[in-house]
Amino acid sequence: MSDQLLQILDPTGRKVGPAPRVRREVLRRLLRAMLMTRHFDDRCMKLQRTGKIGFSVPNLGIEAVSAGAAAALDPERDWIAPSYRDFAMAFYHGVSAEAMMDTQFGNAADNNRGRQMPVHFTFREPVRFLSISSPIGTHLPQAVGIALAMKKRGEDGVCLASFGDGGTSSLGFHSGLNFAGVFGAPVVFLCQNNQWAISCPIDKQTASATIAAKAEAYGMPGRRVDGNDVLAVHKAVTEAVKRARAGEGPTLIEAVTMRMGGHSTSDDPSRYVPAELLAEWREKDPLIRFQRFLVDQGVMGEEEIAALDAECAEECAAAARAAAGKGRPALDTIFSDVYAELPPHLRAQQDWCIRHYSSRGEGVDEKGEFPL
Amino acid sequence: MSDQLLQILDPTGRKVGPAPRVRREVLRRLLRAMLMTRHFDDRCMKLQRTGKIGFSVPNLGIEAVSAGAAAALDPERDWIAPSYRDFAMAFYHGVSAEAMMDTQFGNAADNNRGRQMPVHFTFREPVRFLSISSPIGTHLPQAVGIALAMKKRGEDGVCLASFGDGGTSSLGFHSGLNFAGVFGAPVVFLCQNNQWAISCPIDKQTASATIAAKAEAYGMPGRRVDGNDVLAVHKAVTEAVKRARAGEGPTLIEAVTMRMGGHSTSDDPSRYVPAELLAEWREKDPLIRFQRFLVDQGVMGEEEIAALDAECAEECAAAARAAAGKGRPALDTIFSDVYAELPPHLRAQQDWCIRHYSSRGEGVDEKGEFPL
Amino acid sequence: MTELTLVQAVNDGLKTKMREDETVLVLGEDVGPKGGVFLATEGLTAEFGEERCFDTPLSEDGIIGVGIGLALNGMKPVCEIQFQDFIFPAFDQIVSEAAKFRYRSGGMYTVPMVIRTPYGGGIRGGLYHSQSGEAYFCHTPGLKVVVPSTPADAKGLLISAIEDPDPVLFLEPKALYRSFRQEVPEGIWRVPLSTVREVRPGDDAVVFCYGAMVPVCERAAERIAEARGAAVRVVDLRTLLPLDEEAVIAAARACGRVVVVHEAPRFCGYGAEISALIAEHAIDAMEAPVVRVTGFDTPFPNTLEHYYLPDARRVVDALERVLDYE
Amino acid sequence: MTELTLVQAVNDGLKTKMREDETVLVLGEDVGPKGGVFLATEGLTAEFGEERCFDTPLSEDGIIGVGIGLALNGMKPVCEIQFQDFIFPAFDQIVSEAAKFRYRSGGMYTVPMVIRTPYGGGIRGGLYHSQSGEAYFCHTPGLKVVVPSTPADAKGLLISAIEDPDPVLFLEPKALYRSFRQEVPEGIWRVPLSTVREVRPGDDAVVFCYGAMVPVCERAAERIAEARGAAVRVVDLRTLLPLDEEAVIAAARACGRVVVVHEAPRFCGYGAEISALIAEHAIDAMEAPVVRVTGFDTPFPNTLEHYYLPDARRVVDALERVLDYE
Ligand SMILES: Cc1ncc(C[n+]2csc(CCOP(=O)(O)OP(=O)(O)O)c2C)c(N)n1
Ligand SMILES: Cc1ncc(C[n+]2csc(CCOP(=O)(O)OP(=O)(O)O)c2C)c(N)n1
Ligand SMILES: [Mg+2]
Ligand SMILES: [Mg+2]
Repeated sequence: MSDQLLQILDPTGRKVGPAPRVRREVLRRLLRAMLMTRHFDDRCMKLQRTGKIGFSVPNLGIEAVSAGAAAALDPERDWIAPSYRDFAMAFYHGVSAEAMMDTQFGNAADNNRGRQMPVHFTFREPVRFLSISSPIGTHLPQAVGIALAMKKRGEDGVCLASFGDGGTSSLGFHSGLNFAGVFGAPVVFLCQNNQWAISCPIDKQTASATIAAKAEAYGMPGRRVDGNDVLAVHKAVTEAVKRARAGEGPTLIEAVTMRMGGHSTSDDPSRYVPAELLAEWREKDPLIRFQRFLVDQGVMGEEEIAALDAECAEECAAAARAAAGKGRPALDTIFSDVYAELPPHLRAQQDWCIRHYSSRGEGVDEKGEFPL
Repeated sequence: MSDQLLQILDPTGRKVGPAPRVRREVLRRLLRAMLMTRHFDDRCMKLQRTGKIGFSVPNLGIEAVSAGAAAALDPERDWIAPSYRDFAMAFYHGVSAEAMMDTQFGNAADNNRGRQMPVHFTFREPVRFLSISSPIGTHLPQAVGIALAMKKRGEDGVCLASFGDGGTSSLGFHSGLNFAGVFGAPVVFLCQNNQWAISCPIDKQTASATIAAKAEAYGMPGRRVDGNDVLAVHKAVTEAVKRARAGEGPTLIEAVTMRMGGHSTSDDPSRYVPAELLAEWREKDPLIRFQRFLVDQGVMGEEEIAALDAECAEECAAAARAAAGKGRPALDTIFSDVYAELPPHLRAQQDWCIRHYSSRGEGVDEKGEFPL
Repeated sequence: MTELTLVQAVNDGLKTKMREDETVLVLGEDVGPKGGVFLATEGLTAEFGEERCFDTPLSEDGIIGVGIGLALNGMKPVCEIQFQDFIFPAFDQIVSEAAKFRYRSGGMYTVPMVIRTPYGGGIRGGLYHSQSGEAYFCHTPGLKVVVPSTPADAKGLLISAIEDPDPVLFLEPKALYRSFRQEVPEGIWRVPLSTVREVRPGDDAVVFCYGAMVPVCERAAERIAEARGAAVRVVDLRTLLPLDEEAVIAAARACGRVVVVHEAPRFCGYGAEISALIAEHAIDAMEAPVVRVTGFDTPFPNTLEHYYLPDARRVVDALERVLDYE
Repeated sequence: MTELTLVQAVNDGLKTKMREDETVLVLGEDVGPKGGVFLATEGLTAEFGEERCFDTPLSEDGIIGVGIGLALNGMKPVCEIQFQDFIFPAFDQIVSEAAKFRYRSGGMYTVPMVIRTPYGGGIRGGLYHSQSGEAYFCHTPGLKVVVPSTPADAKGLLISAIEDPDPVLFLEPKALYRSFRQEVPEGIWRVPLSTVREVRPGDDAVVFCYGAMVPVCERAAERIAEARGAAVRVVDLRTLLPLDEEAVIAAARACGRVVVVHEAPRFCGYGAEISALIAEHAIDAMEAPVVRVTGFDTPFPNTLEHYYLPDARRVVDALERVLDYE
């Protein structure tokens, strides 16, 4: 059961499974989220190459996983504990390119106050996106706690936790899935199996036949889905969300896809990814497939798609221009939000810092290069 | 497959599966190890009640798991990473009651120099018993490293790692089994599922149908065996050792048993273990079963068994008498073995300590009670 | 007022707060029907049900990770770690996650949780049931670290910790769990965090201590008073992070002679920070070296525990050293 | 002799030792074909094969746990943790296991292993790619902690660490990985552990530092020399645990004025131990407060990294403060 790959659209965009009923509006938003992600990635790549931002993480090839999953959630009651490769989730729910770009720049308007690296976005609106952490897997037991709180209060919200194939080796995967199973917490665990954890291929990550098979160890159902098929992902996550809302507990979904770019803007995947593998997966592009489907089904015309595409490109370009001009966060943001209230020793350090840099000139930026 | 329970002897000692060929000598040693364990436990219980030792961990009901597993190993080439509920492994391989008792007392002859609590035994002879650690599960990845070293050197040794049902939730379980699967390390993971982790029953520990089922998540075979049937345990572990020696990788074995005593000498299980469950399992005692089998098969007579039993009881009593008289370790054992060489700051502290206590009198023992 | 032991005061603090605020939950290994291995959570499941006091699988990473999630979503979890020695599997969740959530999310997500755990020696627990790991945590901005040394403080600080909007590590000196009783106010009773407690007045020297070392230092100060009439001030730090640095510096300046006492190993222990504060802010007022009395820089032994742990005699020796220094 | 950067010197040290001793193994995330994210292990798999330099799954607990097992059974593993910020999932394996094996087994089982990891700021890594966690480890008896600040030391200390019979945490200041080149002896080259390095002579004041702060303090000392002709000694501690305490105390006594510098937050940071040693053993020789220059007591920010990290100006200010103190 957990070995079968759920697919609705084949790589050419042909329906090979029963298409779920998805509203046109949702189909359009799905496409937009995926296009936005691709353009945003492109833009960030350029910004990194020209030294405007330090780092980004490409989503090329895996956009359908995040978009399809995000569409299964209700922003009013659900939570998302995303991974850093989940721009499409934010875009699907209406986060603007500019807000996201502010985080990429860590500028004065960045809602995490320039404290985190690029791609570690945080939002509370339009849906609760848990603040992304670099240490892999830590958010999985947290997602269980978030879900459990809702269960204890008798609410029907769900928490979606997204992570990579590498994340399945982390401590948080084990404790998160184990606790979720025991507590019957309303969580959906979504593993984006893009076959690589930086340079580590999936067969060196685990000897398990599939990632979905790991669900059994925690007494929950495991599903495998074609991660390049946005409708299949959407269907699988929707079903898992339904189970969770109904009090039937957690599900593990493995979305099988392929990271078509580097791990990050600093990574050179040609050192370790076989060219044939890339060639093979290039044929399976999630966007081409979905666009064909939309056109075939008469949901959108080709020109409409081209217009949307251009609109996304322009939104990203404009966002980059805007974000570049916003300046750095104020010096006191180093000290605020450590605690709810500034304790005396931090107040003293803050006062010293502000005095020091105003009398002795700005901090000296001896910025090194981010290797990964 | 992993759901079936391997059983050779039923609770009455009747053969219900094909009995493996086990040498008489081994059968005798198995019985001795189990009897020794029971008497050693008894003795320790009394010692703890009378304040002679601080703590012990009963093995009542689970002796067959450790004994049966130990017998599958070759002391010349194999390693054991035991749990604290594995006295029978040491006794099987010929560790004397006195050596074990020295650790229980933490006396001057204790080979870990009175540094560890009772039940945290360490031996290098007659077989390498890795020093037991209190933090649960930490020895599992270590066992993988031990095994991997042998594999890399082309040796055919195996490492047996033993742990409880509670241990399956630990970090070390996940990283240990995952790395073992990926590296194909010659490890045998033996889970003594005695259904309790202190007061936590197995169904609050994991939602998995069985513990053996967790093997699949790591791409290795999982076996379930009647843990009160010493021959079944012996057979399962022997097969797993054979696989590992042949380069076929790790196995997870779940030995299903029941902790018939408290978690430790300080625990009161009547607070949480249902009486019916105990009654049910009392019928399945591993020693009664095995003794009947030995008598039925003409391996040992009842009198011979009674004599062996008395011999074990006496060895344990004598060991307690001897260990009680050996005094405490020397003061400098506080400072040795922190590093291979004593660094200057520790030498200074050692000198100070010896000077202080010789001028100011002995250390004041304000010993509290160990709660668990 | 009732006379309670420290562990009973913890239990009372939990019950009192759970009665008042239904978002307070207790989770950990064996905290449910068994009531915890030290019985700190005895009776909670019976009174508040399994929904509010529940056992977890054997994973500290899970206990703290799930606790963080509960806190992120409106609950006030009180997580128990059975022994402080077993907290390290959760180290990442505590220092990388709980302590940094508010900061890294620009204040959007916060973690008002308490992590309770028994710590320190005194029960012949050897390497792994005796450690004092406070220094491992006190280097972590975003975390608070609290150590009561009396029943009244245990209850009052615990209630303040539960009400605090930030994550608090609450270290309970297990050697004091049942060593004496004290009157403890009934109902809600708060002791503010980040305040020290003057255990004994005095101006000839000051001893800074916390946890199970407080009664040890008290005894030492009494003996010094008897032996030579010197008045030694004893200060229980109570909250190690954020520390009331001003109070420490003021006491050090007032007395001019300082001894710092803890059970943990000396090197990079918490006492180093106290010495460093004094070396930076009160050195001109010092009339003697700042002396530390601590556990040795070794793992915690078992049989020789009572040679490892600082006792009143060792504190007396150190006090004599600073008092006699010219 | 060849001119190497610090990261090349690490690479050279690994290769040199692996050629000489076939029990030396390298494991970690991406250390194989990719050569590590900083290229410290570049070419190892090509030269020594996958058996001796191999990638692991994404689990630091597994990397260190398996490394311990390899070390217990005759190998000399060099484990890489990709960033020091990600070491915490392995905290339990390091502090509870690697550091305590020899002790708890009465010397029967030992763990001769090295854990290499890049640490510190300088690459705009934000909260989780910039931390200096040395203090978390230096409170752990049984462990050694080494921090090189030059290419020659990096190679020489690394080889000594691999040959050491005890577990060594080897912290590599990533800001210095490629910042300058230096002649590094070819072949086996050892720098003994637990020795300090006098970077610059001087008697007017002394600065204790390590890692990426060493060149910062050198610059500060130069500026002070230029500005006012004061001779400031700069001491690179190099091995933080076990520290050469005698050398520290002697230098402090010789100079009478002390500044301690590190990137990590101040509170309970490593600098506190240096101050405490001085407050206990050299207070009579002090002519000024012992001043610490450190990162702030906050998580590590991203955009404002260069306001967070101590720079030469901050060290100059502190030096002026102690030099001018009367
Ligand atoms: C605990 C931890 N260890 C190491 C890293 C360094 N690291 C960052 S991303 C990554 C690979 C993650 O792979 P995967 O989970 O498959 O996600 P993907 O990048 O493929 O989306 C690694 C090892 C980390 N962030 N956290
Ligand atoms: C990491 C860790 N957490 C908690 C404990 C406290 N503890 C000691 S034994 C135990 C239960 C272990 O249960 P199990 O693994 O089933 O072994 P059993 O005692 O049943 O043999 C617990 C929770 C510990 N030793 N280590
Ligand atoms: Mg991946
Ligand atoms: Mg058990």
